[in-house]
Amino acid sequence: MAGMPIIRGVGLTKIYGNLVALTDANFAVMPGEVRALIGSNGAGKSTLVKILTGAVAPTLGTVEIAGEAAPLGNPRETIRRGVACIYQHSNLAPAMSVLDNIFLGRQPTRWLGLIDRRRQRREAVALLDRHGIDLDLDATVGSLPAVKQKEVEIMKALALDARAILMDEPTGWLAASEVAKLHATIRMLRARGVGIVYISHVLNEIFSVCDTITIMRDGKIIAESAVADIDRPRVVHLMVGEKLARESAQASHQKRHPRGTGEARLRAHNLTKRGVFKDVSFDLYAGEIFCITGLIGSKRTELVRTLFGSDRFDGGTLEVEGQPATFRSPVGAIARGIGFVPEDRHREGLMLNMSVTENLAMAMLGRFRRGFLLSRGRMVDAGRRAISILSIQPPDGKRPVALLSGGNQQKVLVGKWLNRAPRILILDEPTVGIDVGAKAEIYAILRRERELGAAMLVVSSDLEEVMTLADRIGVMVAGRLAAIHDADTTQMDEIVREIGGVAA
Amino acid sequence: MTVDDNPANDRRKFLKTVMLGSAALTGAAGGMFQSLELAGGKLGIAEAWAEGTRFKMAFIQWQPHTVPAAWSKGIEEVLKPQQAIDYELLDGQNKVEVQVSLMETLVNQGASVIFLQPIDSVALAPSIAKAKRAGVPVITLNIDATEPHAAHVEMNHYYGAMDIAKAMGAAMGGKGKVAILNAPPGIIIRDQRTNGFLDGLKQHHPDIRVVADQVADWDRKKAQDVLNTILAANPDLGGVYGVNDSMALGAVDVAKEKGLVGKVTIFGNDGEVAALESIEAGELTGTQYTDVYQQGRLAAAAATVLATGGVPATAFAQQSHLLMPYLIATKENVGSIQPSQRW
Amino acid sequence: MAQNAVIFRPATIALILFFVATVAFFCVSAPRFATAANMENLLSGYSFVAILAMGQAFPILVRGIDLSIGAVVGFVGMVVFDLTLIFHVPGYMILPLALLVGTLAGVVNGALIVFLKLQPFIATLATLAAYRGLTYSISGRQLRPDLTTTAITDPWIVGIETYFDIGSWLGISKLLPMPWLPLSFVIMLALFAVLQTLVMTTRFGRDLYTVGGNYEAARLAGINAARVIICAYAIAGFCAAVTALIMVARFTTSTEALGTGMELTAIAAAVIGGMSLAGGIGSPFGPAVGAFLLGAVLLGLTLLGVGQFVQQIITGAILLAAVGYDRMLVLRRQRRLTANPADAV
Amino acid sequence: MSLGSTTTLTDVSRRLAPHALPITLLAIVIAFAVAQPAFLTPDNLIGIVRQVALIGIMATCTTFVIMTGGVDLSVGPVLALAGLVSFYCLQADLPLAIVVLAGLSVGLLVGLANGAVIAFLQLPPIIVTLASLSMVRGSALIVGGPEQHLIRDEPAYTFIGAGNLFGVPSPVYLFALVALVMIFIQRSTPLGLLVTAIGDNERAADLSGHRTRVTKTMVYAISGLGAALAGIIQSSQVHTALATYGPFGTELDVIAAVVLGGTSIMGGNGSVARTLLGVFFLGVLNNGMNILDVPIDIQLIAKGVIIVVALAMAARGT
Repeated sequence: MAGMPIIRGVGLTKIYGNLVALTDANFAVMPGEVRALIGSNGAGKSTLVKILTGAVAPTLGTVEIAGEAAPLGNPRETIRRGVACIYQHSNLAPAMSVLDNIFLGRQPTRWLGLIDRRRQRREAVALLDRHGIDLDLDATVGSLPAVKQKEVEIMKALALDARAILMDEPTGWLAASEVAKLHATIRMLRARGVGIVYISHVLNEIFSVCDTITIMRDGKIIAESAVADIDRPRVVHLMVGEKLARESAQASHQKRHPRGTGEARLRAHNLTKRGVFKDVSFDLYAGEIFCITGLIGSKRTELVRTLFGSDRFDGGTLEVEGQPATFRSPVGAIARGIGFVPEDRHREGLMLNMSVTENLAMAMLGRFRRGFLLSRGRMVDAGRRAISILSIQPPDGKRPVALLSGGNQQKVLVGKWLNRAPRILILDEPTVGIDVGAKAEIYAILRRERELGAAMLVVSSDLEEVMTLADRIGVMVAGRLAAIHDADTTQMDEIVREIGGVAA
Repeated sequence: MTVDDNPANDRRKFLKTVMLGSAALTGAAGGMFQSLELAGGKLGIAEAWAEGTRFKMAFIQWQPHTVPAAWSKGIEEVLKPQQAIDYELLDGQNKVEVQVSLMETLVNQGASVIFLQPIDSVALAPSIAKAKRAGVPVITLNIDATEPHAAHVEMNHYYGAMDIAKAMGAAMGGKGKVAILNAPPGIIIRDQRTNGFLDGLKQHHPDIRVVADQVADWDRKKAQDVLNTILAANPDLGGVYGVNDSMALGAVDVAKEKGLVGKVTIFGNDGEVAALESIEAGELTGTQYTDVYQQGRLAAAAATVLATGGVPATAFAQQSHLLMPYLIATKENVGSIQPSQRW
Repeated sequence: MAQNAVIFRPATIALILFFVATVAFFCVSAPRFATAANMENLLSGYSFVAILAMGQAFPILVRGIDLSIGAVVGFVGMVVFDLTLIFHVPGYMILPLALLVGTLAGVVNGALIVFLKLQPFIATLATLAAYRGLTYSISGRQLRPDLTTTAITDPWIVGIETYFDIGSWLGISKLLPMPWLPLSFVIMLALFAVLQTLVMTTRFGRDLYTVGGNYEAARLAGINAARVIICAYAIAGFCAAVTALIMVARFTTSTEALGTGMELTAIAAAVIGGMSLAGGIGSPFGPAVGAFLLGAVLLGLTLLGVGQFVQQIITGAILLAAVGYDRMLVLRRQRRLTANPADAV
Repeated sequence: MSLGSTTTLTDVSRRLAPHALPITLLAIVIAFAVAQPAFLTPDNLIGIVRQVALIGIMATCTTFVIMTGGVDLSVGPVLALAGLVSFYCLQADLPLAIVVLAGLSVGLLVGLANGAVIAFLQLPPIIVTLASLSMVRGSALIVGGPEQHLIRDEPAYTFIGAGNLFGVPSPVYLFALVALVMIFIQRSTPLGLLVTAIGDNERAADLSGHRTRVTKTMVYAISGLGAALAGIIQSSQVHTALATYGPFGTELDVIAAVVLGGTSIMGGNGSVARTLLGVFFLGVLNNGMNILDVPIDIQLIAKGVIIVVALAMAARGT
């Protein structure tokens, strides 16, 4: 592993608007090294990766590939120099065949730029065999299930036979068996001297496949070490940081109330959505926080969407406060006192260009209606109250939400519902991509609501969060609610095992 | 009648018109049995009707507008009573390609005669030639085609515009500023009328200056707006020429609003009923009027003669011009236009 | 093969079936529809529309739209008019020049969109006005009124409007009368072959779909999206130029109004042909068929004696049906997809 | 420090960007005023408002449509059809109120139809309204035929478009009224806020429990109403109803005005007030070039170029 790093970032800093996503990060990967990059959501991992692949240009700092300075923010050049990446979000052209996607933008060509289909196919087949992955090369990607799409992504990166491959949560969509397959591939690549950056939340994977580990928090790199000389508690500790560690410690011996007041607000019985999730049954009680966790793609999100009526389920029964419910749209669900905080606050949560006040009012315009008119005055008052309660920074109701930090944006998103004092509040990844401080505040807010007797259903892939927050924990694996635990009688690694689908 | 102002050859054309026209009319007016002798191998309409054979005739207009609408009415007046003839009005949508396609369709349908108001003299020539090859006579209205064809029935735009210029200049006392409310380029009428008007001014009233030539899209509303603006720049504007009556009437609206009626000489073109009424009311100064119904009737009459096969379409190497007499209608002579002649 | 994934989508098959059904219907019901003359009319009257529509397919493919192609047709037409009648440039030189002008007009559109970051709709709306204005300003008809009644006779230009008596070559015409094949149709076929190949079997073609289907993915895959988009509009411009040449040959002249409103016809044909305005779906094949479908319907209705005003209503209805059907397919696929809404397509 | 300088530069262009249009407008006005003093006469200025009234009414009413990421191409024929319907109602000697309502209802119905298809069947607005463009035109021609229908001695109806109060033509009042109403709706009704929300993030509006589809349908209805009102005014202004009024290009002018105002054709933030700015921008441009007797070809080219420039300047801000 001697010699110069295959890819190296020096003093990388990235600032979005007024949010600092990455500060002075120095990061390097050697040939034949598998380096884990971990950190809780929003620690800056993805930003770092994007800079290394040239997807975004750093505000400050430089990137070297195999010793020579690489152009910044220029993906074409970066790829040409042998750095590939598997991104978290799909980067495929939906209307095109798998074959074409694998060679996206770099199909082998003959004269006149005619694609050399025979060669392309030959190479693809060879590639698939080598990694023992089975894909229909002629299928249109858009028509494939997400897992298959992820495989295409991986193949796309491998097809580059790059010198360095960055994997941003590559196992997100994969089942345990497929994870194993991927790890085999990674080891093979390592043997060939490829440098690999491996981002994952699942400690198991890291300890099973990685050589070295880089831990990030709040946009900074806070520790580097060989996997051999570090243990999980230490990793977790570094990951979540003193403050949250203390909190979770407190949380761990804070009083939890499984099944809260014992009043069942929502009963799901054998909920099924064909091809998505199956036979999901649970009760949600007033005054408790029920966390559902699992890998990305274990269909937690789809499940809660159906609860909120934004998707339909086609099997099983749903009861809200004892009354059967089948919601055609969120309108119905909201009328029954359900609130929903979606995972992707930018795509589904907020009106980014509208003001904080307006966003806070969105869920209950009815309250500010005066006949046909909208009473801006009352809206602003309500907004001001909410802003102070949630301590949104800066406390300026007129400010467009886009200019707020992730944490404050999330507060707005949650606050929007709190104003309604919902009977049931569903939150999907409530703290994704926000800094530790804000997380703590959100937790405080949720706990307060719990004390006020709301029934809360929290979906989260951040185990620390789950352990901190939950009264009860449900584990979802591949569209099934595999297990439900009382938080105080459960250990984290147990959950971890179940998440990986390793549990019996 | 201002026909005398036209060059000699036009007078000859005109006489020819009247003769052929009236001949056709008598023919149309039931005297069809003579045409049977001419008919040679082909059927006379009366006999055709007896045998239940039907003749198809169609009129391809430029785009929905008062003038072609009136033509169509005139044509129908003559064709309807001859019960062996199916007649339909087709719309060129102000697109050459559409007119051409319709021509081909009609030829394909074996129409006996096609009435055509070409958007362009050259553009339609090839399809007229095609029609001729297929033995389908074509009668053009108002805009001639470069390809010689059966007959051309026109109210001359160029000389008409010249006469308008002359009359307008006279009304303005031979001097002053004139504005033209014009149509957008793209159809030949526009060019003929504009050029005719300008040449007319040069020839008869060289002292009159054209201070504005702005496009108002054939449209009364646009004309109002444009003239409003022009007046702001030229408060001493003496005359306005609207390339069609709609735009001229737009000018009248403005004049009424600004109390300029009588102070500004406004001429239109076409002579539709609204314009004539406005002239009688002393608002519009004048317009080039022709009896468009009659024009349609003439065309239809000629068509019936052709349909009876009296003359094979291919024989029209030397095409006939049915030149409509037109009148520069002003307050003085507008009364002479019978209600039945108003369209 | 991979291209099957794109060309034989259910939508495309449905389109072909619908086209055949329509033609069959009119052959039975409309007098003289099934005649050689009418087919000839259809081919010669809509080949250039098809070409324009195929061009429109490319901007739509990259999630754009080109409202200016009608104006480009007019502009190129007038350029040809001037070069032949005023400057007496020989036709073999005019042809490439005309094509160049059209392509450049397209490039300008693309550049405005890429470099000035204007919405395609607006950028091409602005150039629609500008190109029409240019047409007026260079109009030889205004400079030399006498030319308005002068036909273009240059064999290279007028030659485009020729017909081949395929029937008698093959000797079929003895058995049944065959339509004479207009050269414009042959050009259309050739252009179709080229463009379809371009789209299906070249790197550039794949890039088109990538840029249209997932712009970010294209960027991250190192595709020069800017260049791809500009090329797309350039192709649209090129096709507009070809259309202009065919129309000028057909009319032996050009007018300032040539091509007015044709952009909407082209868009309609493209959409009927299954192009998705969301980008990344469809191919030149669809718009071509779409154009002839429109043509067949209009001719058929005319032959049936249906009033042209009614025809406008029917055209609109067909347009709605087309998008409605595509929407249905999308929904069906989404239902099939087991992915979460985030990456459903 | 290089970092610092670049940011300040971008800041400058950012700060200027939103004012790109007013600045250009001002420049144009000055240019025209210098070239032709008559341009600034109150008479001409009122003339400008009168000229833009129709487009203005349609533009303000269709702003919401574009804010929700849609577009309405069908305004032209709706204008024509509304005029015709009103005309026939006048023929039937119905009271003025009924006449106007009948005309407006045409716009309302077409708008509702457009909106319903777009919102509930989720078909692309461009195509849906393109279809209704040709369908409504066809209907108008069937209803009205090719002839123009003269509206004689109907003083009350004529006053709507050709009237004049205190030296100001009545269309100006109507335009002002419509503009104020639309601004009011946007500023101080839930609908206004909802339209912005849908344009900004329809999914989020949905998940916040709003009947986004109903809202979108209403938005198209408003656009239709605007076109219908314009149609009534025009028919009264020119004393004729004609099926070919609002010819091809009307809809594009309207959209151009809205977009010039800074409303993104992709939807999202925009405002009726700024649409007015766009309307006057085009109005001043046309008026000024008419007053200077600029030939049509130059007019069109200039129009295209100036639109591009203005938008490019504005685009640098985002």
